[in-house]
Amino acid sequence: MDRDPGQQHPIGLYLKVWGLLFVLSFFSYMVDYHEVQGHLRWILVVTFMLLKAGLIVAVFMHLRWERLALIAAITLPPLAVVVLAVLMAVEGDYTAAIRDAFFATPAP
Amino acid sequence: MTNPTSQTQSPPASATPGWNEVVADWAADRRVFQVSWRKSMMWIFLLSDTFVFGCFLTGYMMVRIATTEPWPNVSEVFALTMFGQSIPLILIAIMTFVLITSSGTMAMAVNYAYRRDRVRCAALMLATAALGASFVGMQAFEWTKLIEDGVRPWGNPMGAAQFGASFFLITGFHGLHVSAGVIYLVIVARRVLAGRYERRGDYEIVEIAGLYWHFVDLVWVFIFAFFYLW
Amino acid sequence: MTHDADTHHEPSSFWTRYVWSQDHKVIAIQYTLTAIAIGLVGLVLSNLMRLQLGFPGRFDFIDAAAYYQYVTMHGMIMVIYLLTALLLGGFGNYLIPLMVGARDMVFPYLNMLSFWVYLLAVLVLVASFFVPGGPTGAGWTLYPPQAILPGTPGTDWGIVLMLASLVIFIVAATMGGLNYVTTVLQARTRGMTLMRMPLTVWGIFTASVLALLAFPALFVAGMMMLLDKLAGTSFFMPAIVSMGRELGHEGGSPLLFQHLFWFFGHPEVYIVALPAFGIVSDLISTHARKNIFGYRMMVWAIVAIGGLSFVVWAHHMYVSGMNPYFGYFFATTTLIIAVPTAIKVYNWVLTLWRGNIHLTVPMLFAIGFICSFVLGGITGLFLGNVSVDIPLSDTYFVVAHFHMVMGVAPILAIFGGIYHWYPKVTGRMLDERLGRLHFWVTFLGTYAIYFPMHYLGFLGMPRRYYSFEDYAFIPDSAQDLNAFITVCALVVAAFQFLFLFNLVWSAFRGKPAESNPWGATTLEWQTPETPPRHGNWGEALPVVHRWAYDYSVPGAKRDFIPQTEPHEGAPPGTDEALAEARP
Amino acid sequence: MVLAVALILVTVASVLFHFLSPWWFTPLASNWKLIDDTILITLVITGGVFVAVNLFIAWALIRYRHRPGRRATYEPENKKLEGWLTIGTSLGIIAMLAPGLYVYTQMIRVPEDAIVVEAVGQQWQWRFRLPGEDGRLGRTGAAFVSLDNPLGLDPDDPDGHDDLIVPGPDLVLPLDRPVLVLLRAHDVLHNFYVPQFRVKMDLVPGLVSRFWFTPTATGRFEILCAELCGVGHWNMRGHVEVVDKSAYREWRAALPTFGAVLAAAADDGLDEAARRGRELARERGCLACHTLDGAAGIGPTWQGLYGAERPLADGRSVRADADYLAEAIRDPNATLVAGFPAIMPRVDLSEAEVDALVAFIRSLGAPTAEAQGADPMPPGDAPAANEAAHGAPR
Repeated sequence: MDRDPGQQHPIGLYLKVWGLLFVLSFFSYMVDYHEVQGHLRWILVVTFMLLKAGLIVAVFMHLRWERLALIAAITLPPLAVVVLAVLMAVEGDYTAAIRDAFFATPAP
Repeated sequence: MTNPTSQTQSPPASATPGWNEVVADWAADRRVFQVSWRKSMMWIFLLSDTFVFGCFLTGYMMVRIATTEPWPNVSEVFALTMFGQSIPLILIAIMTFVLITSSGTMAMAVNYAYRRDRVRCAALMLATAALGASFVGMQAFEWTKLIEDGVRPWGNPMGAAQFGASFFLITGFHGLHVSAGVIYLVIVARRVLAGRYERRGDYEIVEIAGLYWHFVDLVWVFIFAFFYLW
Repeated sequence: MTHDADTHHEPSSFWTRYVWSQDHKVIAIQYTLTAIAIGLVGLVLSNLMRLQLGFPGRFDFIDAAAYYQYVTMHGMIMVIYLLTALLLGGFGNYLIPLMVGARDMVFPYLNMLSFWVYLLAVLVLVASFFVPGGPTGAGWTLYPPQAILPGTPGTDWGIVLMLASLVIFIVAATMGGLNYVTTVLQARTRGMTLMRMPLTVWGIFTASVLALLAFPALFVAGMMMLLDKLAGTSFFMPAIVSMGRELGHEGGSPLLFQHLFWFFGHPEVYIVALPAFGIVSDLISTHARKNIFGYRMMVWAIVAIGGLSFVVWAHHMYVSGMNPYFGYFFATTTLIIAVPTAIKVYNWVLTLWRGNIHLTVPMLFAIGFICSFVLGGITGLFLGNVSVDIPLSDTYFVVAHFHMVMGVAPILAIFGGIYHWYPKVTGRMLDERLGRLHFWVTFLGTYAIYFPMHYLGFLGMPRRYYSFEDYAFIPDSAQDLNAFITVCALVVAAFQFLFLFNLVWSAFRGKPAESNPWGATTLEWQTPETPPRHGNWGEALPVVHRWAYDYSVPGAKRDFIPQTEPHEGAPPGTDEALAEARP
Repeated sequence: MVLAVALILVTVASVLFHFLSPWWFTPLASNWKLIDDTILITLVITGGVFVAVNLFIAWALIRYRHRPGRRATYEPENKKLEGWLTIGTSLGIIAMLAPGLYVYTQMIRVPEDAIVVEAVGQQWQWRFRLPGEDGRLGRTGAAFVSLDNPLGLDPDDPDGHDDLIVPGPDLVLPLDRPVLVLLRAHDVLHNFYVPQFRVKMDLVPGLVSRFWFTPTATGRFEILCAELCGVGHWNMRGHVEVVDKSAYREWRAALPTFGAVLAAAADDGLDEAARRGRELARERGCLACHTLDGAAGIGPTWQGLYGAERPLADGRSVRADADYLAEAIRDPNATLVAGFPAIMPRVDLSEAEVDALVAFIRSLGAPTAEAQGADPMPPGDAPAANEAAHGAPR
């Protein structure tokens, strides 16, 4: 019964990735713990986030061993959400700026 | 579940790695992805679910940016007093570690499934489910604590009303996913133990359950970054 | 799930065969009939609206609140519960497995579930007519804050049921969509490459992908609005003073809802349009006995339109108060999308060119579609171009535009499709004389309704007005035009019952159909039985040797060559030879 | 064949309709001729395509109709033709988009010398405010909205005290002067639309949106709400009057400032109970149906109601004294005044609140000479102004 077409990879690989995920999570927690602020905080948080997400998708979900056709079909469409998110960030800033300019802060 | 054709159809001969391979795959007859129906459907479902969470997070981001009310200091709100010391975000950190641990056990379960190690596979899946359940438990604790602090969907004493609303909506929706995943894993684990997949000689369902579980973890990575660390 | 013939036992009892059926063809019919039933409600509502607009004040029971309820329910029913459900659930279910040579959808049980959940969504929607306060009257776009504030009809129960129904519908659409997409991608028969698929499948497939990716935005918007309504959250609700009372909300953004809604809503337009494009392509090619012109361009156009549809949403929001700089981005993307759309029109027209045109009933509807779609499409160029849109938005120009482009045109395509495939579904032909009568009234009638309506828009008449009394800039003649439009609408609506009669009558008394009455090449016409049995293909799956459009091939005996027919003496090593050599 | 003829007829009829129809743009009254020109460009290009496609189809239907023995040409694709068509279409698109974006650039670039007007929408009426001497508009907030401060100005913002409040839904603008309109809404979305000016924009609660134009013709123009805002949407009326500079200056000079309005409100001669009743009438939505200025609303007006003899629907008549009014508030549809439907909801009010409302209605008992011109209090508060605008001939 050697016909199993599934994904078989050495256990060690999973353990390594697992460990790496712990380390990355720990790092992002440390960003908060040490109250890193400003751009640096964002860069660190997003970097760690993307690294973690990438590891999970690539190794745990085996995407890196899938064929490129599947990888492309899964990773390209979310770009539409990215467009939405970027434009909504701009829209949010615009709204906040207008509110700052025209509206009184509510009476305490 | 393999298609009857899965063995007969090798990747098209002209395939070379890279984009040529993509073109060849999409130009092939019968199927585009060299995976089973179930697995391809799970992937497509997860893609759709990505859009759901993407829109949730985008909506949360937009209202958070747009509101002029101060946003509560998240790392204080979610701090716990342990050993007489207030440690920021500690519960969330523990939850994150629990979920990552569960992802690790799930990955191992898939591995053992393909190795035909029924018992270890089921044990690891049950461990995953247990970790998932404890994650939901901690989330319930966190909800209770926040509700005690006066946070409601319609407002909170610490600032912007959207804080409570987004928190309950997004973590609630994620929590539902985790809960559904726990049930799903328990069912599959039982079937693994009962030998159902052994008889069929096909353990792919474990990997598909794993895909779902890792996705839930993946979503948490984004929630952790955007909700708790912002 | 092995898809061998033996797994498809013909269900024996009436219940398993027609009610709890897992056969994609029965589910398709269930979807179609349910969609037509709810569509009739939408049709009646539109006529009630037109009565008020054509003859204001003559009908006592149509007060302003009722009018806005009709507007809302008409729009939502037609767009979601009729067109989306009929094109994906009805046509998609019936045609995808047959056209790609599969025995069924890949997950028949899920497919059955999809229908029942859809039915539940319809029932919840219908229930809102009977609750205190009636259905919501917020307009089909359900813009908050209005949708959940007093001053709008149905803000107690109606809006909640509407949102609940939408969420349920999205569950159904997701279950269906997963099936359609996976079937097309993974369960085609031997030799059926993507580039040999009929354009109908391409249209429905791309629309299903759009549905899977766009409905989540509506889902999220619906959940957030439900919470705003029921739990007092402030996602879409800023600080508001309504009817003299300050509400407890603060800081939310009504624009966020609009963005989410249209992030769904624009792809939704193509969810309706792309299947119609596909169906029309096949009808024209078959009945002009000529290959579709520029097949590859047609496929790429469908894919390009589908992809671009996700980055054009805010052209619905040029006057919404959003960040004005968005106007540049969205006007540009929107007008770019016109290029692939125009290419599709050219290729339909060029398919007719040098064809051998049989003006059968399906062909009449297909040509009616092109004419309506061209009108609707070019008026879209006005509305997509930001500075041109601003005077025209929220006027009758918009109403005319979108009814032409995503109301009339897809409905004509659907009618054409029904006349075309009815013989395969029932084994009988629809009555041709009734069909022609139906076509002429529907085509000319809808044109008479919507063409003049553009000019009311140029004049500046705002849409969603209960009445236009005493507006000095509107001449009396506009009221006469409105009365004329109403009469046309009543006539067109009445003749749809003729179509229904034809559907029912022909099912029992219609002329028995041959298995391939139109001489079409695609697989669904090559089934061993008509109507096809459960499992579709008898003993062996068909093998595909050629594209779907081998009409009038020089040297061939007949003027069409079915996709299953091998090339004569295909040299070894070619694609065709390989397809046969594979076990 | 019939279809071909029909298509030709439809095309010809459409073109004729275009040239003969009496329904076309209202005469332009602003600087936005550029918009009309862009529409014309679009119309010419798309109209050409429309006619060409339809006639081509008609011709093809005739030329290539089925006849015995006829066989279609087999031509899967024609790259050259498709290429040319794509290029041609792209050029047509550019010809429409480029002028469109050019005009749009003008539309979002507000001239330096534009005067500022604020338009505020609420269900279903318009209000306006102009900056005062300092040229600045004061800040606003929903929390400040009250009967005396319907625009919701922040009383603590010194910028707002000299702001000019326009009584009623009519705005006056000077000829040939660019105007920047700032838009804001209290409750739901509205849209400020004057067909003759071409431009329009939504009013969004929680946001301030804007557009600008220069009026180029004098006259009185209707303001329409172009964004569905509830059952009264179709009847949300207002006017813009464009006048010459001196008339505008005169009108402007007569407007009360916010400070004056506030001062007058503090000194309105109402007793404690009546003032409480007045606020209640606003909060509980009474004024959505009952006007204070004598105009008929959905319900009877409150002006001059107290002590009046009222005919009932059943033919009797009743004197509207304190007892009757209290009863009518507690049990709204027990007795019906002739001519009004039984639609008033039962409002949950305490005894004291009912008394306060009655006291307020009593204070409106006899028509007073207030409110015209001299008194800075806007005549007919809250929905009253609106009711007057559409409910009764002015």
